[in-house]
Amino acid sequence: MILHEQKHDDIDIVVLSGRFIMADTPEVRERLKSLIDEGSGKLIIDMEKVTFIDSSACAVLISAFKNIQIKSGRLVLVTSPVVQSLIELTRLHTIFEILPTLPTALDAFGAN
Amino acid sequence: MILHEQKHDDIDIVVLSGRFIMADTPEVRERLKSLIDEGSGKLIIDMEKVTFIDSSACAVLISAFKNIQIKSGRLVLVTSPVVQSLIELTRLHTIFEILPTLPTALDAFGAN
Amino acid sequence: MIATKLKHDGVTLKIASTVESVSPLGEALHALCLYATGSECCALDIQRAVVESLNNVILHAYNNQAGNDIIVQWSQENRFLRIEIIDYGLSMSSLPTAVLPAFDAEIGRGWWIIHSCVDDYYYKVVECIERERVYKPEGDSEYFEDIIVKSHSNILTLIKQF
Amino acid sequence: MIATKLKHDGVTLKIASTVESVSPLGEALHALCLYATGSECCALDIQRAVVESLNNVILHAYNNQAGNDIIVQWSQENRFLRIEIIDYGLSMSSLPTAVLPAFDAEIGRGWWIIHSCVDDYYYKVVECIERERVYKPEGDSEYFEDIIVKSHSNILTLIKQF
Ligand SMILES: Nc1ncnc2c1ncn2[C@@H]1O[C@H](COP(=O)(O)OP(=O)(O)O)[C@@H](O)[C@H]1O
Ligand SMILES: Nc1ncnc2c1ncn2[C@@H]1O[C@H](COP(=O)(O)OP(=O)(O)O)[C@@H](O)[C@H]1O
Repeated sequence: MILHEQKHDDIDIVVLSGRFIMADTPEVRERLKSLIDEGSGKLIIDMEKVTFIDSSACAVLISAFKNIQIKSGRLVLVTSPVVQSLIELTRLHTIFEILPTLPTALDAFGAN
Repeated sequence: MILHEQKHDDIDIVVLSGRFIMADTPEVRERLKSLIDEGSGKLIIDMEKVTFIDSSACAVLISAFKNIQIKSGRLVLVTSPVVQSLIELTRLHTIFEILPTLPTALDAFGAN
Repeated sequence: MIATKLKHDGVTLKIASTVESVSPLGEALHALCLYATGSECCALDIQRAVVESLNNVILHAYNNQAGNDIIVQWSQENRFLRIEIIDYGLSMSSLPTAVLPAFDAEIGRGWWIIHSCVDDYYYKVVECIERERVYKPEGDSEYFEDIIVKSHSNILTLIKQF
Repeated sequence: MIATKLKHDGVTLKIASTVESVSPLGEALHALCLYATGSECCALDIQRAVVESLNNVILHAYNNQAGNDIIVQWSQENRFLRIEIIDYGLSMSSLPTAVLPAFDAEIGRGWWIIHSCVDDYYYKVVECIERERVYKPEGDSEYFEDIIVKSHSNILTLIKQF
């Protein structure tokens, strides 16, 4: 998988692409943790280009969600159909804020 | 693979789709032989939907070509990019008459 | 219309018990299932169940130690795909229940995914046993029996209809 | 930008020596190569070379007899893919020359395709030999040697750069 970081005003954006599975979790978990620690509390994880995801990768998303809640921040996920269907299968769509595209996610943060 | 036969006036059309490799050659060879034996000498083999082809399948095409030549008939091939590139790699495009689509192949026989 | 036979011979795939091996195996298996069924959805379901199963084998059966083998046997019978995931590590003595954990739990979703993505599954522990019968001169036809498990394998079979 | 490591562990695939096994193996291998390289063209080239190699093993090494094993080992090292096709049948004693036959010939294109679709290839016959040294009392340290080939394997290695 490929992890790409960008910033829009004070919003951190992490763009993931390719397969996101157990082999990738240490690096992604680490990156998300330090971004959340140092960031403004606004984070978008863009998985529109993720082609496969497993339960261990979902655990990384949950971990990020919990870390950002401690900081009273906000996490928005952008999902591909493959990611979305696994999130729904594991009922995680009831806790995550999910938007269909990066622009709508940016809108949600009031970015222009 | 799937083999489908149709007729347009006196032109026999064999539509192949899927993978066309050694496992499929006995059946296709047999079908082509009896079509040529019983047909009018006008034959189109439509491989636009063939996704993979090997040298043993090319041998079946050569065999059909030789059989139809004996009858002074005419064989036209319609190829997918994957089929076309193997035919070119093995230089068989110098002996086969190849057209890009079924309608142009029918045109070549003067069908309307 | 002639469709050449739907039944294919199986394919056996072998990888090392490392997390890096899971992706190539997942992709290969997806292609096999897509080829056999023509259904992207079915291939995705199976890939999901298999990736979770492989993660479990790597983490739990092999305790994250590399250098062990995992074998995946893929086969098709009529409109069923059968996938066997074989390891030689720690055996389970009962299956985990397929329930979702608390929303914020970071583990425990694998078995639920396996359970949800296939039509049927079962787990088998196969032991290769050496049975020794020792006859001693005193004691007529009586003997001492000793049983030693020489090797074992764990097989998780996943069945998917299409 | 972080790209997690490009090197993957290998995957070993095993099929029976039947023509029906070639398609599933071809599809699985294509997926592995596409996954590793991202190049449809490279995956197609490799699939072509491997399918011709498998045809040859089935026809020539195993003389069309089912019930034998063919092993395909897929691995990646940096920007090279290495595919080994292993059989236990008849060994070649020299490689066929990679030339095209007459236009109307119905055989003899396989090796040309293999040759054209990969960057490098070689063929290896590995023999497992039992060497026996028999020492007899008469004759000091002299001995009789006997060599028996117990088993062998033929390995066609295909290398493709991407
Ligand atoms: N192949 C296996 N070998 C041994 N134990 C296993 C295996 N698969 C699952 N388990 C056990 O079942 C539990 C539930 O598995 P799972 O739902 O996949 O969650 P997780 O792996 O995230 O803990 C695991 O924690 C483990 O104790
Ligand atoms: N794996 C093999 N084992 C034994 N002989 C082989 C093998 N591969 C190729 N050959 C020999 O090389 C020849 C050329 O092979 P190829 O170009 O694939 O053509 P074809 O298989 O159509 O005859 C074969 O006819 C066969 O004699």
